[in-house]
Amino acid sequence: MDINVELLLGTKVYDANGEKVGRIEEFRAEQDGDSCRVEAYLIGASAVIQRLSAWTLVRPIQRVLRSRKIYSVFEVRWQDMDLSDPRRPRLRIASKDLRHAR
Amino acid sequence: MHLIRDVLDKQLIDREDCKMGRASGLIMQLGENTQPRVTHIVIGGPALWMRIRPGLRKLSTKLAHLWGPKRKEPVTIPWSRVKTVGKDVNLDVEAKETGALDWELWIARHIIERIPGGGSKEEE
Amino acid sequence: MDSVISWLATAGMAGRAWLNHTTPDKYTRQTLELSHDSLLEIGNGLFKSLPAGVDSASLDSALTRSREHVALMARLVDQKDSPDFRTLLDSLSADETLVKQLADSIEAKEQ
Amino acid sequence: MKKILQLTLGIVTSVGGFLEIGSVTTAAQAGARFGYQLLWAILLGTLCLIFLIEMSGRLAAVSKHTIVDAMRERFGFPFFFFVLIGMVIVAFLVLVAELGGISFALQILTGIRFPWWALPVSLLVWLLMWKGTFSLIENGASLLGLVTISFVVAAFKLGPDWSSVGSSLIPSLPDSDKANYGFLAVSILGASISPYLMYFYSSGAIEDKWDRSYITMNRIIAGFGMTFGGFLSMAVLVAAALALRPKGLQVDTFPQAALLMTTALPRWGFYLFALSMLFACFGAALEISLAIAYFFAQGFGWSWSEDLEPSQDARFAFVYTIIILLAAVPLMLRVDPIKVTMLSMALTSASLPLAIVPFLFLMNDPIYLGKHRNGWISNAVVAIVILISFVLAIISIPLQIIGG
Repeated sequence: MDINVELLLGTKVYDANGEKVGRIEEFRAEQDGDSCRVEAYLIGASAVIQRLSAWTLVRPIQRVLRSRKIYSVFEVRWQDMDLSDPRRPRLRIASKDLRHAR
Repeated sequence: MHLIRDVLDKQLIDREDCKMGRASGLIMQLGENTQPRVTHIVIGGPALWMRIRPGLRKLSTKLAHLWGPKRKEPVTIPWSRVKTVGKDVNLDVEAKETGALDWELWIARHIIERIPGGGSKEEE
Repeated sequence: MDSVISWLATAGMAGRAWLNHTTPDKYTRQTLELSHDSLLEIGNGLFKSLPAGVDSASLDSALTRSREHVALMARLVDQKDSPDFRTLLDSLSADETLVKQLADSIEAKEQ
Repeated sequence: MKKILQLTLGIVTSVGGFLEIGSVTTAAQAGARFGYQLLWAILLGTLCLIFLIEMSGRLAAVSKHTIVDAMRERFGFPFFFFVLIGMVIVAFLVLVAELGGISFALQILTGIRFPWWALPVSLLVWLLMWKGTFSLIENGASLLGLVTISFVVAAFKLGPDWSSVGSSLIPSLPDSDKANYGFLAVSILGASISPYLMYFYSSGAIEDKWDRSYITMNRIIAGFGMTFGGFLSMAVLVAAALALRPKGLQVDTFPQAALLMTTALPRWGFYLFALSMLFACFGAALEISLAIAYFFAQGFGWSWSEDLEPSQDARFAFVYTIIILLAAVPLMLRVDPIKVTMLSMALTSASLPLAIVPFLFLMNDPIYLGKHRNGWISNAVVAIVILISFVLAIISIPLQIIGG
């Protein structure tokens, strides 16, 4: 089954028991010989900062505001993501055992 | 490598360092429970307008058929052709053969070369 | 009122510049005609919005007189006739001062 | 030696971009109506522009990507497309105003009305882009643009009172007619911080094949070039304040503005004004058409360069050909260039945030700029400019209606 990566961008992801986790904002992949394996999906607001490569801008502001909230990036391994219906991606695990990418 | 930040919308450069448009989309192949792989880079209009409003795909393909180079399916480059992913994405392809430059050649031949001083495509 | 004074000043300045031979004839004629048309257009609109008790009769006469002067000057440019042009220019500046006084009196009434 | 020639990029960007029908009309109107009081707006616009132009040049020199390349690559196609629509509409209106400026300059010189000049002028601008190279445009426009120094000569000859000129560099509110004052301030800022200048400058840095060694040169060019442009605008304002204001002459049409220097430089004033407008607007028309074509080409990844033959960058050449010919149409239909100018200045202010916000992200991007990222000073300036641009965006439309 073929999916358009750019259309997956920004779609909401729900975990195994239907809880909203966040939006897909980035895909981590590895070059493997002639092809490119998708390793993990990055979900959450600060994944956007990753995409804009704006950490050098955001980190000082974060230090000034001393806010912890920004750290909500989830790195979902490809095995835990069920993309059978690209419009409603679902996790195969509950959101609490997701580990933080940071 | 981050797909969106490092590949999507990046400038595509062919073997002879000539610009051939930007990556409008990426196609990911999903097996039953095999690891997903990015198989193709998509270039060209329809994929772009899809990202603004899905309904625009039909409209843009219809418009493209009214005039200009007749091309059915969008231009896709197999990922195996990707040489390096840096500030730009370098591809081991010949730009003209991939069809990415159809519009460029069509406008060059039908409009630009008709105007005096427009210069001419030496190869043709 | 400001735009009336502005167009009168435009006509005056264009006239003086033409007298010292620093501007082309066609430009001067076109600018004088433009000033005349604008004065006509603004003039009509002006009387509707005048506050009561203002001596509108003398304002109206001053405006029409200055418009005629500008029109005459525009025609004179083609005949390269400086002396008459100079007298018209002086009477135009007289109109200008009169209109300015009327404007000040209107402003005084408005406060 | 080559780097001194590069100084021309700064001068052309500023003379062509900064000093054009928008900045001259708004400065003349401000001077004629409020005397020196709006000088601060030109100063503020110039300072913001110096930083934004320096950053555009630095990004291009270090990363070999222009602002538009980076904007598409970082923010994705939908955001890019949104900015493209906004920017093309506003820049097109300014282009129409520039062609109007050139046609009007020819009208006051020859007496033939401006609609007749619209098409020949736009064909001449097109011909220069079609056949000319980037350095020809760059050096030609800046040399011709030097005639605009006559504004400075006129301002000095009218003998301004320097203490009040200095004191009006601090913002102050007039006692009467605040709406029009606000509208003129917004228009002056819109005329000076015009986005097409940044797109042209960063593309120019690539056309001139700048690299990291040009960073300090870039600062000098941005600083000197924009100050040169800002200084000229101030001269126009001062000249209007001294020559037109005492007579109560307000600049509502182009022929009125043409009288600006007739008293200060009796013999040549009128002709110098016409020539200054002719060359400054010509340089600006070139810059805007190229900026729009660069925007399309870089955004969609086509090949682009003024030094290539049109057939080698067909879509790039196609875009500027269509744009420049379309821009002549409104003038042929007798649309008044001054009205178009004022509208385009207000719309520039209204769409400013779209052009400035990306700067904050792009100039802090380690991948593009590495250690040449923004220091805290430049970031602070960008933050202030973003604040100003949002304020401008909010008040420009209502002010256009009330004060315009």
